[in-house]
Amino acid sequence: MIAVYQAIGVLVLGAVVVLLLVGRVSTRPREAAWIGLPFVVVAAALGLQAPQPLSLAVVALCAVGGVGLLLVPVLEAAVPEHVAEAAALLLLGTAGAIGLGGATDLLQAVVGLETLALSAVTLVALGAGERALEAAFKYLVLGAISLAGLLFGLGLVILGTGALTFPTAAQVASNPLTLAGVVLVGMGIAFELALFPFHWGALDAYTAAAPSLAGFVMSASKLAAAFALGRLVLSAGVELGQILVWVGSLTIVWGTFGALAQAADLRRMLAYSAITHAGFIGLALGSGPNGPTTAAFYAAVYGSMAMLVFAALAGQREPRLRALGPMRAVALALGLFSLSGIPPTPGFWAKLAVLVVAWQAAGPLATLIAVAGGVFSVLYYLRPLPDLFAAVRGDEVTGRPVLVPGVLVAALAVVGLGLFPGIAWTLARASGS
Amino acid sequence: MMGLLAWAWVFTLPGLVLTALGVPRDRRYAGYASLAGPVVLLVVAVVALLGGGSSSVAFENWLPFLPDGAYRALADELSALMLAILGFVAAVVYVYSLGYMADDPGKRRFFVYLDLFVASMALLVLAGNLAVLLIGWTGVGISSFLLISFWRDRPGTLSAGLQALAANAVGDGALLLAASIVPTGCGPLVTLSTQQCAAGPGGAELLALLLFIAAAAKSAQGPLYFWLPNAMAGPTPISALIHAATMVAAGVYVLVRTHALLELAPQVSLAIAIIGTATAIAASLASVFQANFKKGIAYSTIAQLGYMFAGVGVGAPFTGLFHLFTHASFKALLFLAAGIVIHGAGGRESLAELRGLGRFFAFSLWGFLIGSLALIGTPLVTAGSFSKDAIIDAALANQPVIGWILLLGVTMTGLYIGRLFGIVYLAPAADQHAVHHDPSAERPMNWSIVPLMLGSIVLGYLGNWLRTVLSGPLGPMEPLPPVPNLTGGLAFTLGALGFVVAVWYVRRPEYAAAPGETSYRADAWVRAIADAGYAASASLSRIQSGVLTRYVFGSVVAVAAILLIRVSLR
Amino acid sequence: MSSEGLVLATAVGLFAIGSVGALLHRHPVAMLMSIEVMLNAANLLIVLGARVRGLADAESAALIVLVLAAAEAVIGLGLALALFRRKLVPDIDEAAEVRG
Amino acid sequence: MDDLFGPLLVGCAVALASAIGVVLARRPIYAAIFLLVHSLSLAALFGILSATMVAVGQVIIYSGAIVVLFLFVVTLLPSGGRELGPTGSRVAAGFIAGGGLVVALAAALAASSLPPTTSGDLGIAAVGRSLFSTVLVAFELTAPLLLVAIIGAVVIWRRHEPAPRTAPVQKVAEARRVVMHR
Repeated sequence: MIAVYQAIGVLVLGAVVVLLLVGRVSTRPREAAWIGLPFVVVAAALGLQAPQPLSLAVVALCAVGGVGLLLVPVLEAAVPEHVAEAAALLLLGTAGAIGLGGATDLLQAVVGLETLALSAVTLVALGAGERALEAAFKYLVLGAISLAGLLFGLGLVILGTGALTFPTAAQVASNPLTLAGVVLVGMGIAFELALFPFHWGALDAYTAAAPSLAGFVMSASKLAAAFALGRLVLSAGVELGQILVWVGSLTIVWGTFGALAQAADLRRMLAYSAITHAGFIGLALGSGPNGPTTAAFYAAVYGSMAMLVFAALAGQREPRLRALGPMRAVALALGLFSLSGIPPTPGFWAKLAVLVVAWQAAGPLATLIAVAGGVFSVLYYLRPLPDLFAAVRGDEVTGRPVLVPGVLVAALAVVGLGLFPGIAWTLARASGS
Repeated sequence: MMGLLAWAWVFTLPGLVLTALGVPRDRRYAGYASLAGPVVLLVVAVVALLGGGSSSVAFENWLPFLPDGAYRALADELSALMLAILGFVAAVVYVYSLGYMADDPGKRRFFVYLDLFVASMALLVLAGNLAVLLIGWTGVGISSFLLISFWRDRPGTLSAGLQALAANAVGDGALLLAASIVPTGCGPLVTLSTQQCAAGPGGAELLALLLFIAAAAKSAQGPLYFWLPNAMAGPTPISALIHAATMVAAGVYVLVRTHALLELAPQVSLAIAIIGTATAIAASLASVFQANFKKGIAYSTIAQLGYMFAGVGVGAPFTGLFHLFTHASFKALLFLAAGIVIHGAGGRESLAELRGLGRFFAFSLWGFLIGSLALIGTPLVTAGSFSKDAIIDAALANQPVIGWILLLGVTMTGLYIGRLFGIVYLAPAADQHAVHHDPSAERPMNWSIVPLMLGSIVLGYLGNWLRTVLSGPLGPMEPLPPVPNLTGGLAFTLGALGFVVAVWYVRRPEYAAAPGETSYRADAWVRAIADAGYAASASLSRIQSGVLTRYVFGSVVAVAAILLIRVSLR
Repeated sequence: MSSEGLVLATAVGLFAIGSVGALLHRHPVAMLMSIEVMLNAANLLIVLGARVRGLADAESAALIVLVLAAAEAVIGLGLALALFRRKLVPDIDEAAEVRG
Repeated sequence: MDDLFGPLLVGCAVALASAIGVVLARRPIYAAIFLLVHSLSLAALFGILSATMVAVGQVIIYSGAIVVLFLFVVTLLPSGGRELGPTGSRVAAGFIAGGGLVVALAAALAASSLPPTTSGDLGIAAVGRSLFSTVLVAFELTAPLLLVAIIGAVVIWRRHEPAPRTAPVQKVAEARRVVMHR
């Protein structure tokens, strides 16, 4: 466990260093935000020392944060020189996410969640225009309400069990207080995951955030929440699982229909798709003892593909497909393929893994909903593809060279997870036991 | 050679990469780098087929979360035959496309998509388990979508592509479900029918049903046929390769591959036979009412696939496969011959505009004639007669009602193909100034269809040899009927009758005055569903109103509701 | 009614009152105050738990929750100011540009 | 613990009444004052429940910092923060949501019986020991949280500052970067 705390410490240290160095020397090019990178690498390396349950969480979150850092220099912010703050917030958000995902008791989870949520809100607020502010405000208010619910649940759990730890199935079964508390805590974390009746603010925030930051906001919270909820479900048993199955299925339906309506707006479509993927994670979490493993795997895969898509879109306030060079067009296509679950991309393997556990534990109806949501997602994800490929010309500008490392790392992650999904699965698997 | 063949899906990838990178640089020669792929595929497949045997590749535990998560490729006589068909038609289509797409600015992209398609199709054919099958299965769907929507500026191409995607998605979903519900260790296609696997949830029936749904979506059978006619919005070589010869036949291939499972599920088999027959008749009828040349042929494809399904459904998978084999040749021939006229007429496709223009293209005329004769099953001199008679014979023996319907259906075949042939090739020309000859583009097109002509004539004689070769993967089969025989003769007579009547009817001068037939639209019900779905999604997205108070209300009420449901119903 | 029951009921009541306030108020700052009431309700419950269970850890948790509420308030007020400071009579429902 | 019922009843009544005041106040400034009362009443409740440390924290952090911050912001807003009245649909929504919550929580808690009170050391020393042993991780995690809050407040506020002072230097740097990348 100590390695996880060390990783958090290193990330916080990195944030301070970034603030001190980059903020001080404003004449430096914006790539100075990359000062934070070594800290992320060290944190990830430390994460590998962590016990199996958490190593995947730490490594995946560090990867998401690292790619996020790589994209910071093209920040499309309202105030352009906020690069240092954005970088520091990315690092702190990653630290909070690790705190949430690696929490050993409910109090740690709450504090980690709040750190993550507040940095996400601020990152959203950095986006351009009143839209970003508005979305950030909505995200914050709804987050605060769900935090209140979560804390209320924490109070009930303390009353019911007399401890701050994740309650066990026996404790939940013996006392309605604890059950109500666990349900409230679960819904509070489900807000971070952006599951259906709690997705409202997240959806708008995902839409309005600056493209170079949106990927981090979308995937870090999902990753951390998936791990934390997984731990809660594993500990508290089926009571929460059944809720998650139905909430997850509803989320898939909602996200799919919502995304279908977004023919003209790629960013909004991607936001809705984040909701759909949250639904898959929720469904997986509710699917029996193997569910949390699958959910962790799914979340890690989702992180890689969301980062890839936004690495390709970064640097543009409005996504214009024709302005992407060949490299970013191919990267975007790969990300969209993976999001829509085209084999052999990792998105497909993750979906398949969810279907397997859902069929075993969640029943045919939920599985059918997941299948339908999965296969019909091609209708909205692949819609831009003919235009995208037709827009590729070899002689066009490749876009901004500063983006190359970010796109490359994210693409490597997606390709690697697609070819060798077993590695991430093995890392996630131990978290199930 | 089988060992090499097990990696056949790699063959077109070098071409894909080179073409995508812009090699060769001269635009006139774009696509030349891709040419070698299908030829190598053809040669290797034929040599492997002659050599026989089988070879498999397996990487265990590649996808540890699946019941069978290995990478399994299986090259045996059956896959070799399919790959030979793929290589043959693909090689022809590649050469043909050099002419057909000569002036298109997206030529390079076209060949990249083609390479992607051939690679996915090869992987589909080589798949040894459901996981790998899914990769190829989805891959061909995606390449099909990209190629249908290739001319994205033309109206309707994107929606046609999305329709194909939607239909494919239904099939993908069925296959996905099959891959996730089989009991552990039951992914390999050849083991699906074993005791252990058939004992899984739902048993053999459920698995067979899922495979049938997947196959029906890919092969445009039953209610899922709506996408194929609209898929003609893509370039004609694509219609020949993907939407006539290979991809749409993948459904038949999968059913043949898993025929042992079908034998355990007689009700599903019967459903396959009935749906195949119904589709054959309905699609033949629809073809007679098409105002678009290519759509007329597309309905013919659906009908012929229906014959193949019927063959598989009545318990004679080999006849279905044999018809797939000959059909690939003569249907590709029909499309490519039609493409020559369409190209020469500046991309016009409606029958009214093409009326009588076919006579200015000798290769096209002869090609279409040979293809038509093969389609109605002229005994001895065309390949179609051998395979179609085999299906009808097997159906008459096992399910006589279905057999008679299929036999009478040949009349419809004669009618629709005679109508197309009569209008385009035999009627007096409507506007001969619409024709532009471009020798440099026509040469590759003309000569590339010659092998298909030969194939449409002689391939039928390979039937008994194939039966011996395939006895390994398919098990013992009933002998093919002798040619010529009574049912075959009867079928041909009916078909020829339809052909002659149709040609006579459309050549009358009165017919020329009334060319404005209304096209029968296959996709009306799909459009209705899609409209309803989009309307629902639009109103649903309005609930996301952007008003914070409503969001708060929704969240708080949701918390209360979930608490109430969970805690008080306990 | 026992003392514990009284405090528990009060916490439930405060939580509900806070949520009603979040729905009734149109001024962003007033809305945030209502949410503070909800957070206080949760904190009261945690302190009750500490008392009933004799758990010092829960009391520490209540202290930490104060920090959470402070951080939340700081960011929330900052956003409210940035978003609404030019509006004479702020109304959160007017900010509904991101939707659909 | 039942000897505390009387003081608790008073505290709870004040807390509930002031919370209702926060909800119903027609101007944010009044709401802030009600919140101050509410916060102090909670501090009293905490004190009665023998959570001395939290009570002190409530007074210092909550009443002293947070509520004052609210007051400060209210005065920063134009016209001292007038507020539009709630519409009928808002009132209805409030009743449905609040009523639903009460019903749901009551249904959840009605069946349960509170555990018997266990006596434990809740003194300041015990809390201090707990903060630096069992809940140390959570306690330390509040450091990045506060850092986020600080950065967030600064960034969000500066977002609307007109032209940043460093603009010319920045432009030069930008121009140089563009040239370098060409």
